[in-house]
Amino acid sequence: MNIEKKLIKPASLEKLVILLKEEGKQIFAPVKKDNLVNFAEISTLQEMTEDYILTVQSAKSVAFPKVENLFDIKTTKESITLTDKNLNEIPEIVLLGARPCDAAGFDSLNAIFTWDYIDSIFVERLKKVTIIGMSCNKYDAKCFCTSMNGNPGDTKGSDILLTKTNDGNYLAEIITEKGKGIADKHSSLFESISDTIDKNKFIAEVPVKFDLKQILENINKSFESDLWVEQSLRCISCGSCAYVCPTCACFDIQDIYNGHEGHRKRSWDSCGFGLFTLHTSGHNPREVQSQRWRQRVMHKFAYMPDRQQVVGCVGCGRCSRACPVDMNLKEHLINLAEEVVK
Amino acid sequence: MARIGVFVCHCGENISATVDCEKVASVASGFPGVAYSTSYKYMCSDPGQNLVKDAIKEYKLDGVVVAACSPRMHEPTFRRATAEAGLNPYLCEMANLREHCSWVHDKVEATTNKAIDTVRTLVEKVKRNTPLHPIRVPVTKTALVIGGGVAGIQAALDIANTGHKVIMVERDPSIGGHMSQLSETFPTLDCSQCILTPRMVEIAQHPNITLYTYAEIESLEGFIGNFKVKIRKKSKSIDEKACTGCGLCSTKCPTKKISSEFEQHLGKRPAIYVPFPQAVPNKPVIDKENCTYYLKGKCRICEKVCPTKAIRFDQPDEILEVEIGAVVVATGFDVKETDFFPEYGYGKYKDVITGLQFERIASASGPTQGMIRRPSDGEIPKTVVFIKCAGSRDPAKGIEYCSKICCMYTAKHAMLYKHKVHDGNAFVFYMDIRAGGKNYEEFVRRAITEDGAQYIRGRVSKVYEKNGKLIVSGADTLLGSMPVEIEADLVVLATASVASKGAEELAQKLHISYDSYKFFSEAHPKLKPVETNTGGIFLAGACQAPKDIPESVAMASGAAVKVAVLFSNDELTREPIVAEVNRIAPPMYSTCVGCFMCQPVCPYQAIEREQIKDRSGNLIKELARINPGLCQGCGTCVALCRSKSIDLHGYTNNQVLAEVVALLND
Amino acid sequence: MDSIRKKVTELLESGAVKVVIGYGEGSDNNVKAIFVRKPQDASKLIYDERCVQNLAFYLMKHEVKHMGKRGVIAPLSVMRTVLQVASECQLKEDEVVVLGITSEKELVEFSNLKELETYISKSDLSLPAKEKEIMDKIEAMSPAERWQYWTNQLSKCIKCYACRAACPMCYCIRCQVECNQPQWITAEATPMGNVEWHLMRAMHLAGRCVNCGECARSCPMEIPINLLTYKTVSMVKGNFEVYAGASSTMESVLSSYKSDDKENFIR
Amino acid sequence: MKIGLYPGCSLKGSSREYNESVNALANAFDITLEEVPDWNCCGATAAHNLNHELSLSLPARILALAEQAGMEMLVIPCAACYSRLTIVQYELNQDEELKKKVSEIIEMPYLGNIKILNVIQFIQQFILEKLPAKIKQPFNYKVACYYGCLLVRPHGILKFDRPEDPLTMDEAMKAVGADSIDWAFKVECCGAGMSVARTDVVGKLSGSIMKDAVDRGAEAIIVACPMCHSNLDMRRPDINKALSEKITTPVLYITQALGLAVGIDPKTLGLHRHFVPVNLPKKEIQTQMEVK
Amino acid sequence: MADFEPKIVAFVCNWCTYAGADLTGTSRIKYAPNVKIIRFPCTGRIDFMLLMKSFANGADGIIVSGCHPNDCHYTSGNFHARRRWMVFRDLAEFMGIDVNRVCFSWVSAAEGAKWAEIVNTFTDEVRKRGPYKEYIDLAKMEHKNVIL
Repeated sequence: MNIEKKLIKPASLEKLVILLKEEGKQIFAPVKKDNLVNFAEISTLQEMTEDYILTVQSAKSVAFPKVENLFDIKTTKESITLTDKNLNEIPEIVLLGARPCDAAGFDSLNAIFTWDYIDSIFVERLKKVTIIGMSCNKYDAKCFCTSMNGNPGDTKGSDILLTKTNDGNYLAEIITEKGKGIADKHSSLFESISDTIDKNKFIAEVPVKFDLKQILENINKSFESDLWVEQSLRCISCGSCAYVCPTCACFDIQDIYNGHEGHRKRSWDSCGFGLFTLHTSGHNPREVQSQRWRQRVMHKFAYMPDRQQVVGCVGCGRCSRACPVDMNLKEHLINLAEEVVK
Repeated sequence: MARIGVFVCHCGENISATVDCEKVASVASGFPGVAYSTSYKYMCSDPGQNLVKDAIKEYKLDGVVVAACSPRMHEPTFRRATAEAGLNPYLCEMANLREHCSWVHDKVEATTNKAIDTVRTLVEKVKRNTPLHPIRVPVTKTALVIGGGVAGIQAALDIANTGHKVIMVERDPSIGGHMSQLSETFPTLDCSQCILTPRMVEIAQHPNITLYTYAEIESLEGFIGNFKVKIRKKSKSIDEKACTGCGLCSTKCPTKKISSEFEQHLGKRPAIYVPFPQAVPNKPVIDKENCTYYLKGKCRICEKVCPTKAIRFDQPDEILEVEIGAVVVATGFDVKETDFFPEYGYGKYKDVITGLQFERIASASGPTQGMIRRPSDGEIPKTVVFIKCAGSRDPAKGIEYCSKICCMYTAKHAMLYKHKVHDGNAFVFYMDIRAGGKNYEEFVRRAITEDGAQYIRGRVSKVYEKNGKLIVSGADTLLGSMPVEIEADLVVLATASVASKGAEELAQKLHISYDSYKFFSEAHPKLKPVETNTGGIFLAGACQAPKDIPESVAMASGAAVKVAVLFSNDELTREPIVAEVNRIAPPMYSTCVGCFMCQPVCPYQAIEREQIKDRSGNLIKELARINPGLCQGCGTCVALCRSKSIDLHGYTNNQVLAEVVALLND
Repeated sequence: MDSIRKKVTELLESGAVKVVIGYGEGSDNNVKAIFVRKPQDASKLIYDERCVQNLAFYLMKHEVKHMGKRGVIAPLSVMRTVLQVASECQLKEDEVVVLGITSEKELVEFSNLKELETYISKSDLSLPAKEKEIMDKIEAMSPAERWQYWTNQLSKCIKCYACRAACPMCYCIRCQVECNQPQWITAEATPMGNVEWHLMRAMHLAGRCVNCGECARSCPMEIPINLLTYKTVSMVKGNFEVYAGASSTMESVLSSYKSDDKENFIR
Repeated sequence: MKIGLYPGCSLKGSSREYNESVNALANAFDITLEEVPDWNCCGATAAHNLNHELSLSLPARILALAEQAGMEMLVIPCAACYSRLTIVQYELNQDEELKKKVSEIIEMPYLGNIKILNVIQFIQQFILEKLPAKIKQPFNYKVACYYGCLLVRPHGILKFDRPEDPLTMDEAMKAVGADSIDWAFKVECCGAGMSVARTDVVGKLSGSIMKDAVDRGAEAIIVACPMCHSNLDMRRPDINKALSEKITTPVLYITQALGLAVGIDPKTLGLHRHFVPVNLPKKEIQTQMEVK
Repeated sequence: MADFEPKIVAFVCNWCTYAGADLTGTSRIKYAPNVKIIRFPCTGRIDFMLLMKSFANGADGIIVSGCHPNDCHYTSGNFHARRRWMVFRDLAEFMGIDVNRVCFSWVSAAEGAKWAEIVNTFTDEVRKRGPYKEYIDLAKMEHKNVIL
């Protein structure tokens, strides 16, 4: 479907937010609280902030929340009843102000959650999410979306992509059917815009750091290299990187049950944790941190590409920002690229 | 799914008076995991216990909750019944509906609800119980008797006669205790020396008994069947093997003016002394505080005169470490002295004495050779006033209990005085006469009717001295509280019997509990009077509460039988309530990380460091391990372990948390 | 800083240590921990006010441990951690060489832990002023306000356990949080689960925390959770006159007692 | 430190000499005792027989005034007042509501933290150590110390000395060289309130006290309570009638005896107000004053 | 809160306070039915997490009681417990938990009356403070996905 370009003024964007709210949709947007910017529910546009590079947490929670009930358990003396999660309870969500790399992340998630077992809860949640993205007009040293076939103005994953132009209005690119649905429903808020507008003038220039194709082809050769040990010596296996990463999809399942009722819960997990691969027998295939670090990179840059044909990383750099010991993924990929060439 | 049986007891109507037992039983039947629930009038009776046994077999129960009295009372009973029905006894728990519920609340809705909550808590706990098997522990078949009074002697002889070794430790230079200080004993008036001395000799000569006098307990560690006791043998400065007990040293010793403890400070003794003629062992001891050699380094006469050169001035204290299986504590009692009664002038007037001092005066081996003479001027007193309950039954003075033996020995004193001073008059001020033993009442009647002891029912308010006479002013309540004033030559106070000096420290060394008067606490006043709460430690005689000689001897034999039962089999089965550090497959071997913060916490040093080595012997890791023989199951290490690697059987983390959750979520 | 580099090169050349853990330049003007194994890499070592990470954590890390004897560049908090961890049998004296750095940035050497103890006994172990001031402000609040303050702060926690991972004292293989028989702490990040987790973490550090601040630094949600452990530090100092990491042989606070511990709340 | 004095009605009325001697002794040791401003009657036995609240409020008002005046200690020479105020302070400290109710009645804040001293405690705390140095004329007579009842009872609350055989006055007198005899009537009843209605009973009871003391050779009776003094001194004719013999042994307050010992003249001590003349024979001063 | 009846759980040691409570029973001394007892071998065994879990499950007050110092059947269990409670109480107070809802006490096997007195006075104290609402509300709060 070809992308329609429209224009939307901040005032009408504000009205759009109110209208969408009235339609019962939950609007999530980046909000600044105790100098941390994170997605939070808003009811008016003013609550949204725009002077940030990336939220600390990724936006994956709208589709793959931190904790989620899979089903409820109720037992009496005679019977055990399991009630599945009621899918139509899942609210309609509008993700406003998501960066292109956030939006791109959902494709990787979707690839995993619908790979062999279709995760109906995830699919339902994603279906009910409309992403009104916001392209980036600035970046920092940790961003490398351009090296990952993305760019600060990429429309991949968003339903509508807004780009702030110099006169304060927003260039709105209507990308998907969902996007078109909103645009048509509230067509009064959107005005036409001349085709000649040059989007690149208003988006940041993120330098390309390495040749992704080269890494993807040769990464398997580096399986035995010492680089992994070198890089991971300082990793303290704290799990922050997986928690903030928009494309990490691993989760742990726990049954919370007090003898009468309870539920099966799914919550985020991280391959960085020491106990992630501990077998009940006591054996741990990935005993050492370098193996876990290698697994994290190989999964995103080797196993996902050849199984799901999608790279498990969007280059947002959140993992490097959140890491307390400065494990900078971009630099490690650069070293990897050099190593692979040798 | 668990199959648990709930048995609610009416306990006659002790429980059903305020708790609706049927409702508890019916609600309990609805709990998840309860397969059978009933209520019965007397669960601890035979039919009650059979009810449990049959239900276990019939409903194939795998857990039992008996909702009745305190587990401290009948837990063993019901666990035995459960075992007899083929179910592991540790899958049976008790819910305390009587002491903690029916007896202490009124008949209201809340009481029954509390009962239901308690039962639900225990059901959740039993669901998580695991079958436990008693721990087999070797028993050291040697008994320790602390205290050489009549109770200690009786216990030691009984145990020794069952063929087991006994070690007796006595603090004074000789055994015999207070009984050896008495003149004659009620109700038969046979002289205490005649009936006690043969027993004392029997102790000395008994092949199975090792006697340490002038010795005290330094420390006790370990647990039932496996105590390690350190005994401090205070140095007597005498080589006991060489000394023949000829007594030459005592007669030649120049310092004779030391007041004798045995004579209750009415007589004197030399610095090197044998407390009384029939002492066992009949070997002297040097009193270091008063011997001039130890004070000024001179004299040493006893060394010169001793025919067998048995004096050892530089003899040090000796610490013996012995392995002990069971302990009988028989440390006896003391007589309250000091200026506890300023209004009676005790301590101010020489002729106001305690009952024990009168015993010494009346005793043939006493300072007055049995003649009743008063300590001030040695005259034979024409009028003697005996004052009973001098200190006992007196909350203002802080001693509320009755000392039990004063009524009898005061009557005896009056009788002895009248036998020896026919024309003297003996007045006895009393509140009540408590003569409940066999032939006791008859004895007191005889003292009054035949020997003319004049009993005045009333309290004495004041005793003061006026021109050589002791004026005793009191009242006679039988004559309308008419004030009575008697001019007496001698006043004898029947003071209270209190715990012996140092009882509290000994109790803390032995980890046994004691009451606010420092008497040792028995495990149960009616059902376990001879045992303490600490396994393997038994009580005999007046150290538990004031007692006369027949009761002390009977109690001593009781304690001896308990020890004999303990020694009757080679192994002792011990409660399997012990802690255990978890073990899992290599390469982790355990969740314990070897920080050993639990090790200093264990009062029984039960936590060891186990080295895990691979086949070629190099160390993989060091883990904590708990020796089930030593662990007493206090659980302090369990609560302290950060990684929750230790758990306590019977009170596992799972059970305890389940109890909290069940108690609060109805 | 050169004296340190010279010393490190010397140690590596003589084979006295197999690796030296120190601070080096990281990406975008950050500092990262570096593991110098070859003498010539000693030049990468730096030390300035940005070097705050507690390197003692790596002394017990599986891979580093198997490298053999290791040296560590040790500002005060690292020194104290080495002593505290040694007192908990996780580190033996002969496994580590401590290259102390004084507050004036000079090198100070210790041949054994005893010397380290005397050095520490002379230095000021009290809590940093900034945190002290915030703690006083919190303590001045009323209980309800304090409850509000902490439930708000802790509801931000996403239970990623970075605080546990960063702390050198949390070396348990399976933490109580991962124990699900029984499930002491609700695994997911419910507000109650967070309060329980952070109180338990602070309790487990009572008498052991050397207030290095690593937990607060590693928290992605920037929650001031170090205030909780600092509270136990000030409480333990106040009541039991003990600072953690003062000696390698001292008994930890909660596994020892004095018969006359003073308290005013037991009836 | 500010020390208050609560004289009570008897020290301003029938026992003025006790007040004079207390102040004289205090001044001799340069201690100023400040009377409680606007003090009122302590209620004595009359109040607590009639109305419990009244018996609490009267002493509470005195204590509240003393607290407001900033006094940390309050000396109460009269045994009856001492006993009433101490019991009230004890009772109010036990019961928060009662304390609030009483402070409403007296319309004054009442804390109840002031320390109450009877005359002997006052002597022990402020006079006893400095006494030996100041002795001019040792009081070396045989004395019988008579404590009476309210000074030492109820022991549970007052917690002063031993209720049955007190020794504190004897120690104080020994410090000035007196030889205090051991006798049996230290705490026997002197007839107290019967002094007005049944002088014959007082004669009999106080008589037996005087008789025992005199028989043991006491040359003076030492008291610390106005009621005891008036019964043993003012009622001497009835005593003599009951004993049918004439007893001339004088009765002195402990503050008077100590006052004489440190050289205060009899007039300032108020000795001239006694019914039984106080003319103790001059004793040659032993060369060396052995202080027990 | 006229008709509010507090739920109080009591963690007691088996040798002293449990026996003391038995003595309260045998002496028929009445006390409030709000307190329910859980038996432990020693106060040393009581884990501080149990107090947190009790509040999270709806307890309004908690009693922790054991042997007097020097009387512990296991010699030092109560000493270690005392230290643990000193640390826990300060930390909980710092976090704003209402520590007046936790009553620590020593009750020996001979102090039946003291046990009844502690139960009654503490029940009144908790009744006056009302239900521990803010703790229960927090416990009931589901995980909120507000922080995305």
